[in-house]
Amino acid sequence: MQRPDMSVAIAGIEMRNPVMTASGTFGYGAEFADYLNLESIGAMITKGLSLKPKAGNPTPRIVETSGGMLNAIGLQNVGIDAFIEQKLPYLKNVNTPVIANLYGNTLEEYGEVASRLDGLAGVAGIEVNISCPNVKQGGIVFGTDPSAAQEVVSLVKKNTSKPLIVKLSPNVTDVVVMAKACADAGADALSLINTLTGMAIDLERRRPVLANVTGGLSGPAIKPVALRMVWQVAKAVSLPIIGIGGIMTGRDALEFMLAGATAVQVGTASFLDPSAAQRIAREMEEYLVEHDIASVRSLVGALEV
Amino acid sequence: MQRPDMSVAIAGIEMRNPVMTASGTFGYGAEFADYLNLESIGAMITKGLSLKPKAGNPTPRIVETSGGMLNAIGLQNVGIDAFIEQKLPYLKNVNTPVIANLYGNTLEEYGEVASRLDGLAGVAGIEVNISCPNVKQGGIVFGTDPSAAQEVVSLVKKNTSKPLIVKLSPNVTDVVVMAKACADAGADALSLINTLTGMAIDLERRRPVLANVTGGLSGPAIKPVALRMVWQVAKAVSLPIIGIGGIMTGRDALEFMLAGATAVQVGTASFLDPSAAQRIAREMEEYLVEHDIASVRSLVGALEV
Amino acid sequence: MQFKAMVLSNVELSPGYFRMKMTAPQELASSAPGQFLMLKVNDAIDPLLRRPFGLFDVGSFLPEYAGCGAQIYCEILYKVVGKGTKLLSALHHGDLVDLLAPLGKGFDLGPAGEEKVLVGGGVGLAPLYYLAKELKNRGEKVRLFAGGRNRDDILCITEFERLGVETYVATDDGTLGERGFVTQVLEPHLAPGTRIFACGPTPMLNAVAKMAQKSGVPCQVSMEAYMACGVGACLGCVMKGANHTEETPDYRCVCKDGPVFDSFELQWS
Amino acid sequence: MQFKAMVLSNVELSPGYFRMKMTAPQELASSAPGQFLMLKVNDAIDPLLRRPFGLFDVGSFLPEYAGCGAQIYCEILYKVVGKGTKLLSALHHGDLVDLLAPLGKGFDLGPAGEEKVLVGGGVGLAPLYYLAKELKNRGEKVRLFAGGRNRDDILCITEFERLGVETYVATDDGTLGERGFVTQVLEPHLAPGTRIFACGPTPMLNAVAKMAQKSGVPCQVSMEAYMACGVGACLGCVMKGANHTEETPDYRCVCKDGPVFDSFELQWS
Ligand SMILES: Cc1cc2nc3c(=O)[nH]c(=O)nc-3n(C[C@H](O)[C@H](O)[C@H](O)COP(=O)(O)OP(=O)(O)OC[C@H]3O[C@@H](n4cnc5c(N)ncnc54)[C@H](O)[C@@H]3O)c2cc1C
Ligand SMILES: Cc1cc2nc3c(=O)[nH]c(=O)nc-3n(C[C@H](O)[C@H](O)[C@H](O)COP(=O)(O)OP(=O)(O)OC[C@H]3O[C@@H](n4cnc5c(N)ncnc54)[C@H](O)[C@@H]3O)c2cc1C
Ligand SMILES: Cc1cc2nc3c(=O)[nH]c(=O)nc-3n(C[C@H](O)[C@H](O)[C@H](O)COP(=O)(O)O)c2cc1C
Ligand SMILES: Cc1cc2nc3c(=O)[nH]c(=O)nc-3n(C[C@H](O)[C@H](O)[C@H](O)COP(=O)(O)O)c2cc1C
Ligand code: FES
Ligand code: FES
Repeated sequence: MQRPDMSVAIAGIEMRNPVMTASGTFGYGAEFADYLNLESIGAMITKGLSLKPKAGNPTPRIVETSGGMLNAIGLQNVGIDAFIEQKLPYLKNVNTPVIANLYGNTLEEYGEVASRLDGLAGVAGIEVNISCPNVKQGGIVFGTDPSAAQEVVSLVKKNTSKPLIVKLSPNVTDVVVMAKACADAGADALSLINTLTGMAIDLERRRPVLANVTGGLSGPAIKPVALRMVWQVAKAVSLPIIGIGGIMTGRDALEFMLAGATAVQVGTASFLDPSAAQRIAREMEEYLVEHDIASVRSLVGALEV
Repeated sequence: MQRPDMSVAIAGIEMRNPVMTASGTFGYGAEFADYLNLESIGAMITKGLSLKPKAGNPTPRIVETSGGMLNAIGLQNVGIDAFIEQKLPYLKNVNTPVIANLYGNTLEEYGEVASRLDGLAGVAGIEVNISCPNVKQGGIVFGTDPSAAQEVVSLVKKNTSKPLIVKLSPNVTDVVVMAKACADAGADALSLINTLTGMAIDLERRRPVLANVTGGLSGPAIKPVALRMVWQVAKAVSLPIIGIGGIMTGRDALEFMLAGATAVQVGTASFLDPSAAQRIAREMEEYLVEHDIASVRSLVGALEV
Repeated sequence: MQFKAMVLSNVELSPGYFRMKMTAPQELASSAPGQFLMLKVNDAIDPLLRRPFGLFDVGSFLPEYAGCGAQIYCEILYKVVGKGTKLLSALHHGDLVDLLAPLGKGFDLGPAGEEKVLVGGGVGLAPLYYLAKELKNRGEKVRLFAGGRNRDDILCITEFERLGVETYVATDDGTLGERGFVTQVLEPHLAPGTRIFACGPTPMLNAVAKMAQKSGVPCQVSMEAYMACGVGACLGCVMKGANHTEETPDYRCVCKDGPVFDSFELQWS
Repeated sequence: MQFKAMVLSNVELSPGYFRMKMTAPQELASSAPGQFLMLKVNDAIDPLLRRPFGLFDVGSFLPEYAGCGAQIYCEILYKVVGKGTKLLSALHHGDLVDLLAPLGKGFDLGPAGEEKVLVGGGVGLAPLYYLAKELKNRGEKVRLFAGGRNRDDILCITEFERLGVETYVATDDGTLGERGFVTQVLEPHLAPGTRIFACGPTPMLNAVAKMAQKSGVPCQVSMEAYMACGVGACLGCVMKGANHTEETPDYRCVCKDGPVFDSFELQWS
């Protein structure tokens, strides 16, 4: 048998396989170069980038929970300019699409960061993280209010000619409403889910474990919620979808594809196993071989309900 | 040292300790009588009761996930009349408060079930499960819409003189909005959280594992989300709160109390260990002894943020 | 009841099939064949839920400690199919597991003098050994019909024969016994005065139940379902009763109303 | 690099403290004292994250197999504090663990001829043994100051002495060495021409860093932080740099920029 066709495309971004690395869990790529072949994965997504460098939250920033972990990194990043100067040159030499994840503290910042990335060689697309509080509007989170999300996405769309992926928050009553709002505003693809908001408590100290009090829950614990949301959105919206949440194995990734995802992102798994993204792509291919499936694309949305 | 005072009261329901058994995970009490002393726990909550007997969903109804489980029992129950005839007499002989969990498929049913329970000896209070789709209003879930929730709670309040606990769904953008709506409508206490909606997929069969496609996620996986919501609601609302979600140990329970819960409910843990509720109460007491804490009530909301 | 059991032995009988012997409290001596146990393979949350297994055998043994009286043991026979059974297969003598047992409703052995016909598919043999032992203790005539895909699926036949059970084997590929389904081998043996006890994959039970009905032979089946609590509380393990319809639903708990049912109690497809 | 290591031994040295030896690939021979490893204690998701441990020793040994050449081993010294270390303490010879090593930045050994002063609190001794070995290999003069709550916390002193290290011990309760803080014992020994290498609880490092600054002695500290990735990617393990302010933040990754820092690089409270 021929090797199965693992390639997929998301809004024009061609990938050798559906496995991308999730924002904030793969640094700026170079950190993992010793552990896997960066040219074996589908695409890399950068740490969330903002207009100015961001310090992030005080520590502790992470804590393990049952089957998951909480993080409150606070979107620490080098800022868009340092990214372009210091991180991008390395990534340009890697033959794998790089997608810049970006966010803003205000609506305007979103537009600004997007326009700085526009036309930049070496950036195949952008992923907009709308799970951030809007500093100007008293902290209401862009990603939980359909009209705020729509505003952000429309503005970014105006400022970029690159494929535009919008990353959805799971902390909403109806993810489909959010997905539709982003689709209407011009998103080319949707990625979901970001982390669920959670909290851990240190009983002895009677204090929250995280300095930030709450944090984002990721890892295998959230996979059922992520699968459900991917399935809901895939039914309702015709954009390509990137599934994220607790993917640890090739089988997990393929489940997300059945639910309607064209590609997946691997986050927390890279902490447990720095070669996870490569391993997962290999496991997916092995599954296809064993089941005599010619193209991974034939699985997208193939769930029978 | 004297034994610590473990007693708490929720809206006038006096309990020997803060550990209650969660609805749907403890049957009608008798199922667990071989495994623990029913008179060692704070209170028992019944399986969700409806006006008519309810068959529930086809099978499979449950599946294990990482650190949790999904269930789609579909609220199978004997119905309020059979409960009163067949199950309540046994429970009346147990010296532990029994709280009837109830739900309706329509607004009117909620009112009807509540009024049948009103004045009934042996029922110390009622817990209203608002995480149910409103059959008449095209399936919109009462518990995700503040005005629908308010309607339900007001109606139930009119139909009962018993302490009224409202159980909140975590599948909302802002649980505090829901909590306030229920408080305004006359709830005497709030319990949270019910299950997070999730999904599991059988890769080989390319089908959802659960016949119902989606189900409710419970167990240790959801504890961080539950703790966060309890903390948020406790800050915003002055009603007593019952913390629920992934409680496996006395330490877990005490963390919920620090976050602001006056009592807790143990759900999935009873499947792993049918004596969990009794064990958890004992572990809490042991912690108090070790730390020389005279009353468990002194921990409620004692988190320093 | 809930108790900690110490693993006495855990042996691979044929590829992927294990037999595990554990200590048990005195109370287990009064369990019935067909009842099952729920086992927590470790203290961790992964796997989270207990796993159900039929009682393969219950008996007493003399530990090799001076002055120690007879003790009760229980055994399970299991197939490694996933995470839980894989972890189980790695346990050794001396390891502790947490058990709930005995659970559910066992077989009704029926009146004396009948011919007792046991039908097992693959690991479905598990509860039939304890049953055969009890029946032979009562001096009954017992035949066993064992089926599987190939000879590796046919377990403990010698043990059954040692009890004095007459055994018949069929495999899909003919590597042991007759080639074909065990139901084909079984059919000619059904006659008034026989009573069937069956355990195995649902399609097999389905065929056996229909055959029994046709022949007018009483038939009990031991069913499987995905379980959480094992005590009738979660309502996760239900099956459709014979008269179940969408309008007048009739669900039975496998853990509490079963796992053994009269075949006519259930709805077959 | 990432590799599977086989446990060679795992011994309890004093109540709750274990020393575990594992096989390692050749590449580990060029690790530096102060570097650490990240260990996955099992294949399960509970515990989910790897656990970081300092390299206690790296060396080569001759396995007892005919014709087998010298192999590299690495060792860790750890204290059982929670779920991960409890599981770790149950591992035996022959068990496999998944490791990332060597990680982070080790100690700068400094110029020859200085007096090297090692300060360890409790399990903070762990990276100092490998360091002492390297320093003694270079023929340096090495003193060790070890502190703990009581004598059970003072580990491997004989091993240090066997290397030719001069050792000084202090315990809070006086059950071994002088009664009091190790910093009190240390202070009179600080003079120009000495160089400090310290590892232990943060309050101890804080005191040592201040003392070093006062005496004008160069001082390196090995820090701990809650870690997820260990490779500088998650930004979970950061500490405040010396000039960190809310407005001009300066965070350092313990896993990548450390775990060893010059004491003046960091902000002390
Ligand atoms: C009453 C009863 C008696 C049983 N007796 C035996 C026996 O004697 N010997 C034996 O080998 N097996 C027996 N089983 C089946 C056994 O429980 C499952 O094979 C086992 O739980 C699988 O666990 P796992 O973690 O290895 O598999 P998983 O990785 O969880 O899943 C593998 C497969 O096993 C099924 N399964 C998983 N958990 C359960 C569960 N709790 N209940 C039912 N099916 C499940 C899944 O649907 C899946 O297809 C019995 C089941 C029941 C209900
Ligand atoms: C660079 C570095 C080197 C270390 N070297 C050693 C060593 O040589 N010997 C040794 O005994 N210990 C060492 N530690 C500490 C060791 O990593 C923790 O004790 C261990 O991770 C606790 O795991 P646990 O599951 O037993 O505890 P848990 O149950 O997870 O928690 C118990 C306590 O340990 C802390 N802890 C848990 N996980 C981590 C983590 N990933 N990083 C830091 N702290 C954590 C928690 O804050 C908690 O207070 C080192 C830590 C770091 C960062
Ligand atoms: C430490 C950490 C940092 C993260 N930082 C970002 C970020 O900067 N931007 C973003 O969009 N998502 C961020 N995420 C979310 C992940 O990209 C991903 O959506 C989430 O972790 C769920 O996937 P997982 O379960 O595979 O980890 C972060 C997650 C973690 C664990
Ligand atoms: C099998 C099962 C059935 C449940 N049935 C009900 C129910 O009938 N009514 C209700 O309000 N909650 C029901 N719940 C939710 C639990 O009461 C509880 O809110 C939830 O499981 C979270 O707690 P846990 O993590 O401790 O299980 C059910 C949960 C499970 C697992
Ligand atoms: S397994 Fe819970 S009711 Fe049967
Ligand atoms: S542990 Fe991830 S950056 Fe240090």
